[in-house]
Amino acid sequence: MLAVPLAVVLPLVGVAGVLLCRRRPNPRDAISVAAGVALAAVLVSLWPAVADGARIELWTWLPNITLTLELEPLGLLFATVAGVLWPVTTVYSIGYMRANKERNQTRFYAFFALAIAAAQLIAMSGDLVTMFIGYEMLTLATWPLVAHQGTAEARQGARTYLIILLTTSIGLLLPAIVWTALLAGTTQFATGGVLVGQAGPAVLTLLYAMYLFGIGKVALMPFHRWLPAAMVAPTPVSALLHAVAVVKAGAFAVVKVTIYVFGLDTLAESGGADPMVWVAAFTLLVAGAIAVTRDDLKARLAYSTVSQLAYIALGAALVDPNAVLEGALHIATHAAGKITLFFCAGAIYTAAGLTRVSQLDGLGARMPFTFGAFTIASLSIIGLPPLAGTWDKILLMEGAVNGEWTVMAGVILVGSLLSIAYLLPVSIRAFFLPERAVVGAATDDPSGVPLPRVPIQEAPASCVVPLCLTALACVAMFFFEYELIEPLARVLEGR
Amino acid sequence: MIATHYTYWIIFALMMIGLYAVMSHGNLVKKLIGLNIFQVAVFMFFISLGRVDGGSPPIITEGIEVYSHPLPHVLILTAIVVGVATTSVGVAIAIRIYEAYGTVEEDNALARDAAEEGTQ
Amino acid sequence: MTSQLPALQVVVPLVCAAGCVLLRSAFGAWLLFSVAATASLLTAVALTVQVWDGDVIRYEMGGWPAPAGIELVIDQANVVVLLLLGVIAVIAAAYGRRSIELEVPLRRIRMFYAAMCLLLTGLFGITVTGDAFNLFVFLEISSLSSYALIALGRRRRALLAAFQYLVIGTVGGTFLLIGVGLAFAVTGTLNMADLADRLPAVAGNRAVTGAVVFIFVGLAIKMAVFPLHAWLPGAYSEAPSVVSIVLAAVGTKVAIYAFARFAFTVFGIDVVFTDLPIGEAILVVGSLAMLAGAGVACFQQDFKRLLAWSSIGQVGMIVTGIGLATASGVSAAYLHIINHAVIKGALFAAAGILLIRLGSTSLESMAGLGRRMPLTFGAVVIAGLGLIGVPPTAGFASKWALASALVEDDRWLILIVMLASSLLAMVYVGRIVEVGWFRAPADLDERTAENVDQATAAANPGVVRVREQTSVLMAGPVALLAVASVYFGIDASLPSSLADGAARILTGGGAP
Amino acid sequence: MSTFDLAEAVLLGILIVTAVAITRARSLFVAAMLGGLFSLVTASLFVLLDAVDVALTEAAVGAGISTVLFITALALTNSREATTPRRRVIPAGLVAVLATAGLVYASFDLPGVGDPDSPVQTHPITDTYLRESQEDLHVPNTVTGVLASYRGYDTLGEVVVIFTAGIGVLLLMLGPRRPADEVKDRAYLQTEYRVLRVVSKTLMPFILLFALYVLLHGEYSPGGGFQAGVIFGAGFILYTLMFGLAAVQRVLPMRTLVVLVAVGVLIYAGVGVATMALGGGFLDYNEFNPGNPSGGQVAGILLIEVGVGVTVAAVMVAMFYSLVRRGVRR
Repeated sequence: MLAVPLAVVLPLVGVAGVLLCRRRPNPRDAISVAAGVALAAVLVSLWPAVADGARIELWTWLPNITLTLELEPLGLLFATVAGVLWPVTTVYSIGYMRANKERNQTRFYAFFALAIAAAQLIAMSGDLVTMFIGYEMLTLATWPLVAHQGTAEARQGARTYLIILLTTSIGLLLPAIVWTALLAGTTQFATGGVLVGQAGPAVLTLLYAMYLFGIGKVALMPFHRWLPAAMVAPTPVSALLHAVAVVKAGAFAVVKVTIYVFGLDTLAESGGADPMVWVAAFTLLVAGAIAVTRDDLKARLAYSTVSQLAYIALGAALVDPNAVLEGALHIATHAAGKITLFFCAGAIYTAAGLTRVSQLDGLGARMPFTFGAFTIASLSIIGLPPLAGTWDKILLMEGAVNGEWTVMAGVILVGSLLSIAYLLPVSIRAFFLPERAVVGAATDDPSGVPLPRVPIQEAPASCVVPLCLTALACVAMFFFEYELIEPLARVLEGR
Repeated sequence: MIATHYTYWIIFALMMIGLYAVMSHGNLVKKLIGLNIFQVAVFMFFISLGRVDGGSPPIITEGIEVYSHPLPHVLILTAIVVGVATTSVGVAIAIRIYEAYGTVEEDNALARDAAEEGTQ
Repeated sequence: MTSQLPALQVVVPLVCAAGCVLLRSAFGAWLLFSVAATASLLTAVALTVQVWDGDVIRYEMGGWPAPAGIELVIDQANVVVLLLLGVIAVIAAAYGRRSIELEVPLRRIRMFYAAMCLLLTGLFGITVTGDAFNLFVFLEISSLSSYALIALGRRRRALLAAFQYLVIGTVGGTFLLIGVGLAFAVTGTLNMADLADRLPAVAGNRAVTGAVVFIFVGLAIKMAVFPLHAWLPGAYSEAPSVVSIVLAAVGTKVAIYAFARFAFTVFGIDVVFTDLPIGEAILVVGSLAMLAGAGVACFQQDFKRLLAWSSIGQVGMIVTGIGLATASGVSAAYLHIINHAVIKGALFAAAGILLIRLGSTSLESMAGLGRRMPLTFGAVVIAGLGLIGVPPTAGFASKWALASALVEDDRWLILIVMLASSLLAMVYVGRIVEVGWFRAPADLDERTAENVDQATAAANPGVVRVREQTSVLMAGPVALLAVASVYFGIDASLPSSLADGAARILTGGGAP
Repeated sequence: MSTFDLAEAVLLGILIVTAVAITRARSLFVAAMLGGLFSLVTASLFVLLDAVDVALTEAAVGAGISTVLFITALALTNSREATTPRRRVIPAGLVAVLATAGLVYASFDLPGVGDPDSPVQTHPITDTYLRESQEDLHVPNTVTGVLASYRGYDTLGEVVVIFTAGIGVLLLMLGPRRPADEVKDRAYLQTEYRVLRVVSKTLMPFILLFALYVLLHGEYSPGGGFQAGVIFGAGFILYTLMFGLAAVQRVLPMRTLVVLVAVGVLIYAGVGVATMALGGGFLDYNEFNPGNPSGGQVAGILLIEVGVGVTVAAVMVAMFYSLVRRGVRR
């Protein structure tokens, strides 16, 4: 069972290695990749053991508060998603960072690895305090990445990012945890929840709201502003952190708390989660609508993320086994899809210096792989077979119907339509519209980014290969999804 | 009541005068003088606690039965020393302030620092 | 020998102070101060071991039994403070070796160390004594020495700060004296235990109320509790680095201990928290302090001044714990006394390094520090996170403790205030980090660097410019404290068990 | 109304008037001198209240040392006070009134002045100090007994306070002096007052002798180490005022003083350490003569009184030196 703490330690080793080789770029980046591959291997090796689980008590932090790590299906799912996508992203960032001649690359990779370590800590956490520690570590470790450029704009964005995330976590999540500790007398996670019979409906409702809003990383409105703000970060950061590690840490925390702190039955009986169903639905639709209106590609993806996260929150709040499974599954599928989209955005920027949807007309022919991948990922997120996004939509529908939330089924459908509306235009423009004349473009391009004189072609291989891989993953998951959630499903059966 | 307590009240009045002098005056030396008045008044209060009607100084002598309580006297001996110690350090600092600022008026000194801030 | 430890805790630094005056060399004085510091740390450790199981040591001065004589009392409630004092003293000794040379004129160094020894004597004396008047005497010793030490700051406003502190501090001390006098008038005793025995008999007496109020106001001034904090920012920010470290880390803490001692074991919970609304009053001022301190800190342009204001906020947090008057509240307060001492110690020590390396502690001068002095700046960041209270730092541990104490007592409003104050802390720490990491260094190429240095040197006479690396004796303490501030966050068992012991003694009505 | 009450009332009246006059006085010299008067009246009030030792000390310190300190300060700074800005008056008055109100409120439950049944008088330690002390110490002046033995630790603290003050003043005054051109004329230090000079010269030995008496006789009559030290110091200060710094420093150079300051403290602390070494508690004089405790007590008290005297005298003179030096033209 040493592998569990190892998952947290490996990225830290990566940090150390990166700092040691700060003078020599090549070994430095090699170390990042190596650490990533090792981590991925460790996590995959854990899957066979996940069924019988494991708890590792680290030490007593304060009287009657023990920090613990646990191996548990949901956590391992999230850990694997983050861990496997880390090396891929690293390869991508090597291409991206070098092609765009970014400064402070050592600081970048060091904090990147630190963020992964934090994500692993969250995933493996066996109690609320450990999870909170990882959660805050993640916020702080990603802050320098968001502010990476150091420009006034970047600093401003980073400030918004930090203030919203810390305000919610310190202001709502921490009190919620303290309160839970006093109600339940423990901070450990337990199947079936620890609050059973410890609190009345009113308290449960309030507490659940405190958790869902307090976990700002899940970006429920009105605490979603940080996500668009964080888009000032270099694209690899947006890709891993804002499609995978950070936002999914939030989603994961929500699902984890729902299952292992409240317990589905407790919530279902008390109806404590009902208000949050509406909040999630609201976020889902509004964010989708906003996304449609955004012309800046990354901003559009950001709002699409907000909307997609709401699916997970919705799944959790419906407290129906199927819906919850959807939440878990969506963590993986959406990660694969969204990271692909960000990779593509970055590749487009690297290759053509373009950032806006309206600039992409006809580029499909010039960058076939990139836009091919983009289209696959888009379809997967929309939820069309044979792509990963399909199942979780179906599960969520079932969950909604079982739980007499038929309305929500409608909401989900509308949400999918919206996703069509904000994702497909990109591919359509790229493939079916005529390419703009170089001359004309420079004038009618509001962002003032002059179109390059040289004919556009694909970004460097180290950018393109990763995005093709993740696009393939979108397809692959369609066939292997059951394996991903089967252990968790058993846990929910045995509750 | 009045016959037995008026001493306290006059002493408290002295304290008030001292405390007022300390806070109302901007002149550092005057502050120290006010501080002295304040403290000395407190000393009187302690001494008055030790007094016994018809008592005599607590130096044991044949034929005297009633003595005032020596403990307050002891405490105040110490307190007086503390007082003068504070005064001396205060005076020393005040002199240094005069050398550094050319004034012993708190407000002027503060104003000069503010001006300095402005120029920087 | 071990039976003599309580007295030695005070006597050793005292004798060393006299020694410093007799010695002829500055180095010798430093050596003597280090001896005093180390000895008192060892004594404190030994005493802690002795009272670990909750027993109480009483030491009769002059062999006269209390209340006729003066007794020293050692129990779990004050060994914590003794330990802190010892540790900080040793750190100050190591740190001072170099920084004093650079900040204090050579001819004053002997006397400087004598004054430092006296400061320790005073602080230890306050902590160990079991006699109300004796506490006043040692309070004045510590105050007098700190007035003089603060006045030695390199800028002229240090003098002004010292004088203001002297006036306010003396008024505070005299208030304490008045309070003791009132208590004496209605009980006829000065011994804390004896007072505790006799006060219930005269409960409800207006003189007792007066005593409580005057003693608490007097101590509150020394603690720099919010409306009475005026002296602190100047004093902390203008004093020489070592003095800032000691005062910020343990200066106010000792007064807080005295406050708790009077509140819980002399007057007792019934008088202070049940009959009188003192508890509520403390909670109100504590909350105000948390907001005001952190709030004002956000607008400071000088690093040390910012830290000073943040201290005002943190003191508010500590007294809030005491104001709850519950075991968990007091324990939380003690936990934060320890953690805040570690954190602020690290920060002020780092500030001292900056002062020497940059010639100033203004925030502008810290631009680009992340590149120029990554280690020092890293320490600042880590300790800063402690101030915000983000896990896994010590600050989080105490924040957690206080939060649960508040929830336990259904003090939701104050909980919100506390969290708000830590968000304000996030703002002022964030400013520092941003300046250090994301502002271009003021001097990217050496030539401009030199000019900048001349400028700063000219602006701050008395600060010797040093180009060489920071001395290990100065960097070491910073690193040590920074690491400790993380360690105590990850494994809080030691501080929390100390704090619980103290809380048990105080709220359990243990004998003073 | 007894003569006691009458006298007390009159003295308190004078005090109030003086205090008000001090706050009103714009000339700081006047304020300082009035301060001296204030202390003198206080001293007489203390005599009236049976606190002879305190009276002696208050006279020496308040009317003597403090006044000298203030006068020197004024000589080195400027002697007129600017008018108090209005904005300070309101808050100051408010705080002062509040504090006094609190005290008056408290005073209603205080035992009356001189009430023989007050808790203070009936507490067992009163008996300890007034009766038992005679068996334990054989020191008729119970004030000295309590001060030097029962609460000897407090008195150690007292010495340390003075020591600290000395250190502080030296630290502050050692530094770089002001540029000569700013220095005012210090004529008052060396002016030729023949009569005064002759008088003070003739007085000097008696002053020192008296100091010695006060020191050694403290166990039987008012006085003790501290008062002796002050008188001793006062003697030298008077001498300095008359004959100038240089003359005195030939007799008693600064360096010697600094050493003496520390020596006094070490004597006191040394006594404590010695009793520890002898196996007793800190400052447990009985250890000096286990056979005859009271004898040990007397010895111990005498020793520490010497320590107190040395430190106090040395600090007083050293302070005065460093202050005066500050001004002397060089």
